[in-house]
Amino acid sequence: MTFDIYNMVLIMPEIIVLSGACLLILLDLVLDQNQKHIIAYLSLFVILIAAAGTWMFAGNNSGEILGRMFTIDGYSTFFKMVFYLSTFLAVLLSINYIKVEGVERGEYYVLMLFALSGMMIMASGTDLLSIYVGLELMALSIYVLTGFIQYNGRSNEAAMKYVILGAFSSGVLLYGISLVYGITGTTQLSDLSTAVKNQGSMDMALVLAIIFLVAGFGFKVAAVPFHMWAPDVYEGAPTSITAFMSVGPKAASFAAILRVFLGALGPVSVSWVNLIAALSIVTMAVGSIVALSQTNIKRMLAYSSIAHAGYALLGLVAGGPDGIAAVMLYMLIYTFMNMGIFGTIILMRKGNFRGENIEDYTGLSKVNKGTALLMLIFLFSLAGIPPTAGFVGKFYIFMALIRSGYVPLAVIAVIMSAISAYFYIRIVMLIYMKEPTREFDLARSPANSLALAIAAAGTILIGILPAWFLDMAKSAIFPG
Amino acid sequence: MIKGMVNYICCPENAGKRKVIFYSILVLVFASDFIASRHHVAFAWDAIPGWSAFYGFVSCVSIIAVFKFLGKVWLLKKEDYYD
Amino acid sequence: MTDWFHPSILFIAGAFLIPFLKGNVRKAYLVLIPALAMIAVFSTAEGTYGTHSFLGHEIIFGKVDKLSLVFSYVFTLMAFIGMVYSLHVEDPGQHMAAFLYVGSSLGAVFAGDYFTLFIFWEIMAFTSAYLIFAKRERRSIEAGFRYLLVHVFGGACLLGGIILHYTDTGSTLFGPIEHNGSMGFYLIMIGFIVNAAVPPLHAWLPDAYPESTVTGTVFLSIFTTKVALYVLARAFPGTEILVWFGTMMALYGVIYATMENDCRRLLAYHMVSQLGYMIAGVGMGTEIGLNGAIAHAFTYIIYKGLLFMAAGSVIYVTGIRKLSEMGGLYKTMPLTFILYMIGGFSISAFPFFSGFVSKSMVVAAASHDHRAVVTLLLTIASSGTFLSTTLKLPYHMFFGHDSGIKAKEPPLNMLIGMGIAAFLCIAIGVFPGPLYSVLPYPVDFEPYTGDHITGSLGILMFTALGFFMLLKYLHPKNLISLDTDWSYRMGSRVFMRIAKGPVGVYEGFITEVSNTIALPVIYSFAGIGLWIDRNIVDRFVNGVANFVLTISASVRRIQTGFLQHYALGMVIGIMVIIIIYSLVGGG
Amino acid sequence: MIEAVHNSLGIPILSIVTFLPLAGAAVLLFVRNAGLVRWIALAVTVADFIVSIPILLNFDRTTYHMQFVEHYQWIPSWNITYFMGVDGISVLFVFLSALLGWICVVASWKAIEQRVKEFMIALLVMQTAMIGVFCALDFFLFYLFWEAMLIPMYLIIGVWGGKNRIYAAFKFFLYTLAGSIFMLIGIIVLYFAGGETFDIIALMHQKFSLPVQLWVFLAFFLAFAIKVPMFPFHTWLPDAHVEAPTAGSIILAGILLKMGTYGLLRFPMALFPYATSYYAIPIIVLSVIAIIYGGFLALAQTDIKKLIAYSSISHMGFVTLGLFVLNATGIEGGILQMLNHGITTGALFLCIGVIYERTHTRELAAYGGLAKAVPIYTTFLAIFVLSSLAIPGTNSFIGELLIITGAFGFNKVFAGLSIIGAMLGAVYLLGMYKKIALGEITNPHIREAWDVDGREIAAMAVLALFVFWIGLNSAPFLDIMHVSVNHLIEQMNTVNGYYATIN
Repeated sequence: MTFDIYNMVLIMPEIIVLSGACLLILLDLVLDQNQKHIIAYLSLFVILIAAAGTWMFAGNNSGEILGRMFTIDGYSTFFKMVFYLSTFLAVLLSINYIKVEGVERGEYYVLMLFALSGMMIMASGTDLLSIYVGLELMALSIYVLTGFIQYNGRSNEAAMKYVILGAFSSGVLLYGISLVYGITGTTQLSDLSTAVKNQGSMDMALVLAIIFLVAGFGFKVAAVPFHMWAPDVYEGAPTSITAFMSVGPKAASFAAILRVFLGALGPVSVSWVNLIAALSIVTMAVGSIVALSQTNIKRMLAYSSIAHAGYALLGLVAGGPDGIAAVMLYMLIYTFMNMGIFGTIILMRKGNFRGENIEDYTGLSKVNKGTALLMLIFLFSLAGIPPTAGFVGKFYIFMALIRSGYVPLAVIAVIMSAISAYFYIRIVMLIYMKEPTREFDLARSPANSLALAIAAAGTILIGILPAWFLDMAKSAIFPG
Repeated sequence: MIKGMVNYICCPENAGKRKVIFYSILVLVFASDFIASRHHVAFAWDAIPGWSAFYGFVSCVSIIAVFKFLGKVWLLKKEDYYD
Repeated sequence: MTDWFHPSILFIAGAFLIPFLKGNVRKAYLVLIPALAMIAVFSTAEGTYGTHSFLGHEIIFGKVDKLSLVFSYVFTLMAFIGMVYSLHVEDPGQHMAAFLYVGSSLGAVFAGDYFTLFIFWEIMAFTSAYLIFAKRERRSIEAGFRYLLVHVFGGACLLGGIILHYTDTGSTLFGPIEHNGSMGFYLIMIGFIVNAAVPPLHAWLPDAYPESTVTGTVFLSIFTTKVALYVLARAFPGTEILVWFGTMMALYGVIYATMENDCRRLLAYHMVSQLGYMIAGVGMGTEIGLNGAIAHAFTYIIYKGLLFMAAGSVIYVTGIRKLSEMGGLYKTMPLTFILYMIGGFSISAFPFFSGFVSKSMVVAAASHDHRAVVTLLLTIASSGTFLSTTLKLPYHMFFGHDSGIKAKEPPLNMLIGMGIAAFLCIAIGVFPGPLYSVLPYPVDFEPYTGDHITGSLGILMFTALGFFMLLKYLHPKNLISLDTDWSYRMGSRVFMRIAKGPVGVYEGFITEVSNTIALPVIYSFAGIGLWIDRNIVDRFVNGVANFVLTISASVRRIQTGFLQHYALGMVIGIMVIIIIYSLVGGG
Repeated sequence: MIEAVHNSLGIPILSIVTFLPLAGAAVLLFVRNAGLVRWIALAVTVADFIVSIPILLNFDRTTYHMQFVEHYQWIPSWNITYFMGVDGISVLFVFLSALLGWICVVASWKAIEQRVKEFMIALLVMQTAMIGVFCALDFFLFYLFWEAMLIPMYLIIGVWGGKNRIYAAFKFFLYTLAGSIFMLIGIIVLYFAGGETFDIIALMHQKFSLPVQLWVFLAFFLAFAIKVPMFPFHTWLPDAHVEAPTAGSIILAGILLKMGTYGLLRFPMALFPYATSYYAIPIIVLSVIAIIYGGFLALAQTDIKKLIAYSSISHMGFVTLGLFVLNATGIEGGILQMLNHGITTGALFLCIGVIYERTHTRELAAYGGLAKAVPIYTTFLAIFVLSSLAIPGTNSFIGELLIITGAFGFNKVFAGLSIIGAMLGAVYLLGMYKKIALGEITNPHIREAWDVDGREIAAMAVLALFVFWIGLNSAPFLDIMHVSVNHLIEQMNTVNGYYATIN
């Protein structure tokens, strides 16, 4: 393995994020309590720089570098953009929120940056090990962030569960990786694909390995039956972190999943596609159906995000260029609308009022027309009603599915989306059709408004003019 | 003038005269039917002199009988029947 | 429409000017329009005019031949008289309705195809209904509503028949329908005879006409039924069944008439009876039969109008409609009396009155084809006519026991209207020539032969004899007579009662089903439908929804919140997957 | 791939007429004063109506081709284009929507007191979506408008509706959504079956394999049948109608229901002629059931709005009957009847709304003697009732006549049954009119009710004008659709001929 300075340039964005994070820790020591927000703005700055860097290298494909463990290609670039976006929005949402929660400490943002870098590594990793490293880096920082409100029992409990289950799932994943290595003698993805090609498809050990990989990644994207952590963790974690982890890590995991399964294990897709299909069905079903009976909006959104993971998995089932592009676009869109809805939830959190019960939104539109309208947009987008981005995302997934001939799956999917529409528009109903029962006092802040504005703009824009984003995704798929 | 005429004809005093006139007309009609020329006879009875008089009387009586009967047993009701 | 002018346009377009005219201008206008229309029709030559293509079918507004001309003459004539008679009315609505009614009747008479006919047919139904509503009393509104429903029913039958006829023959031209026993034939006939008031579909007539306004009744008595007769004469000449319908009507009418106490109801039943003659004539279908029917229609319209006008003016002056409460009016209303009697003599076909020259024609037609029974029955009917219209009614109205009502002669315009009509009655009676000349077929019938005169005089005078002999049995009683309208009147009543509530539906349905028709049945059907909606369709859909919700609630309980359960869940998940794979062999 | 389509006016008039209301809604976002909001909304809708008139005037009746076409790239990689255009069938409904648009504003002038701004915005957005549906010639675009309608309508019913409004709103939303998602799948299947295009015109020239035809037809049919609504998918309609505010009811009855039948005509029938004739009989049976069933149910109602709602089910049954007898007379009758029902029933709901503002009740029992209290109003009511029961001289007569004639051409039994439905119509509509207008005034509210004001008269008069115009001289309206309908039919015949050969 030859050390090449050019590669260092290529991975500059990762380096920027990591070093930026480290510098900010040090800076945190010299700042006093009421200046912590400076770190927030600096981390935003770091993100922008990294994004600019990534943008610079967009389009040129590095091939596999750093011992063929790492690559800079359109695919990773696209996903990194999604990560930057989600982290950026999450930071914006956090600035005021953690003040309200009274946990305004520097390392909060630093940990987010670490998580970001972990995701970036996942998206770029071309070796199961590098992917695993990235995944752990991301996961560990999010464990901490989940329990960040140390005086709050729910937060700590959530963190606890997350850590233990996460560790468990990482173990499963690692076990799968080792099985793969045992069978094929490599963990490098392209070698792996050639290896399994020669391997021929149906070798029970390989299947076992695949099952463990599915379980490991399935946990990260909260696919049924590995989803059970999600509701508790989503509910317990600080809302800004819930928002963050519902999009960033999920997108990162999908980035890895697509590379691993469609890239490396593509040749033996027969051995896993049915499994994924089955998983996606139960995921959609459980997500959509259980969400119906939730009273806490964060829990409900947890299930909703489970359901959305189900739709995204369908893209994996569909496979092919369209399948990949569909998942990529879906992740981008999901980032916008989910960030948006969590942004509005964060607005409710003020003083010692949590505003996490769905009932708390009753009659919001009477008092805050603007916020109500935003929620309306995000909710209908989540329900997949045009002309919002959510519809475009689903539409593309269905197209990919039907192109590869999975019409029955598509039918099941639309039925589920119809079911899920119910609990989204139920919130709309509460907001618009009921009389307010209490005073609304929203924790508005410029940062938060900016985040909401970005999210809303994205949701509407992609809904009406998806062409540009679509072409981005299509042009960015890896040769799978 | 019409008024006067009508009153003259109709006033009770002249009831007697009216009767006389009426009956004489009856006789006249009955008689004339004997001399009237039958220029075509469709049915047998057309030839019978005075048939029309007889038939007219009979039908009048029968109509009255029929409606009296029906009215009694069935058709005639108090006028608040419908409401 | 180059060389002719459709009289309907005058009336229909003219109607919309009425509300904007006041006082004498309006009065002048009201008589001017019919006068113009008269000129229009009298100056119309035979032929086919106003042909348009519509929805791919040819529609003809002006099919002008002798048959339609006769009716147009008498219609415009009576429109004029009727307008004169109702000049004093101040309600523009009534005048408008009357104009539209007349206009649509003329339109129907000139219609050359079924669609045009149908359209005018329906307009007639609604405008005439307005004349009944115009009385603005509960009774008249109820009656008018029944009237409307019956005619809408008839119209629906007609439309169905027309469409069937069209699909059978591919033609919408209005002409004789050959009797091929098709559905269309019967539907059209039903549609027609509803308007021709053939029992048992006649009840709307004596039910509704007496409830109209004094002047409204005059118009009503003229058009609807005669248009029906016209279309029958055009479409069903020589249809045997009509002969028997007609004869039955003639008797049915007189019997009810003799029974009646309400003077206008009495006259209304006479319409049924007189229509019987005409329909019988149409049914015979011989040239003389049709001539007779049409001639009778012609004279009839005039003298029946006269009778209604006279009776109407009595009601107008006294406000009383029951014979049992009248009497002795000859002192105060001698003119009205005279005029009425002229009408009465005409209707009972006294020689030298118009009825004589037409009715005897129908009877003669019957005897010509040696229909003994028909002849005899029709003769009875004519005796009954004389009995009730000319003897009973005037006797109790103008003589009888003096009720001491303070009455006076009606307004001048009424008298003039009646005067014209009376004049025509006598004129036609004395000089039948002009009338005969406009009939569709050449007339070789001489009414004034010795035996005709003595025959009819015999019938009439000895009827009179019978009347005076039995006078004491003929005192009008304050009663009403049941008729077939009973069925739907009770029907609607039952419907109202049932509408009270679901319980009412059930036992009301059980108790009254025997003596009610459509409505309650429909209503209960509707209830069933509603039940199906709510309890099957909705319950199914909502049921699915609730099912999903319950699943949701139960699955939710899996989320215990215990870490170890979650871990267990994951392990089990992996296990299950592995097992399944090992079973299906990884495929 | 698109046949010679032309735009006789230089300007993109369809886009203008479609998006003008949306622009108006955007303006309203920044207006505070409720009164001003009303006037702006009225101005915008009237302007939209005026813009829609030249479309009708410059429409070329001699061709079945799409007109006033606008065709731009939109989402190239999916081969989706912004493709707008109207033919003889859709142009009528663009016009109808534009007409009813401002009438809705009038209808809600006083009826909506609170949240006027949001209401008008929802109304305007709604109108954009509705007109868009009729203009869209690209399936993606069509579906976009089609689904986008759900949002404002859901709000209109749910926010400004009656006391049971939330249930009604949900019912409406979920029923309609449930239908259209299957259509979405159908659309995508077509996309691949028809050579990767959403271009409706192009797809109409494709010959689809039988399974595709039969299945996708069902998917589309479900979506449209729920919208129409056909028996037994109709139960959302009475609830929605009764709970919706007047304007909502007018939109529902006037336009939304038409979208169902319009969709049936434009997509399943034009795309899958074989499947159409394959399913014709069952659909006709459903239609006849709907005609009679709706009639019966209407009889049972004591709530005026419910009564009209059920009558709509019956009347829409006529429309579907006319469409699926598959002959020119029936189809033209069906289309005309769609237009008529839009005008007449819209007008009836307007009437109900107007009187409801005065009396605050919709119970038939509470009415009586309106003719004495509010003569002008009663006259209009009479006109629309008569039109609704298809009295000759009114618009519905022509429509129903054509339909029944067409039906007789198809099958006497069904036609005969449908006549029963027509007679039922007479019974319940006249009954309603009698109870409301005639008789004695019983309800004090009615005695002090004021007669219609200028705005309301304007709205009613315009509708009455169309009632008689179409009723007395329907030729122009029929001419507009004539060529297109014939084209549709010969298209179906050719394709069916093709299948006859391959089977």
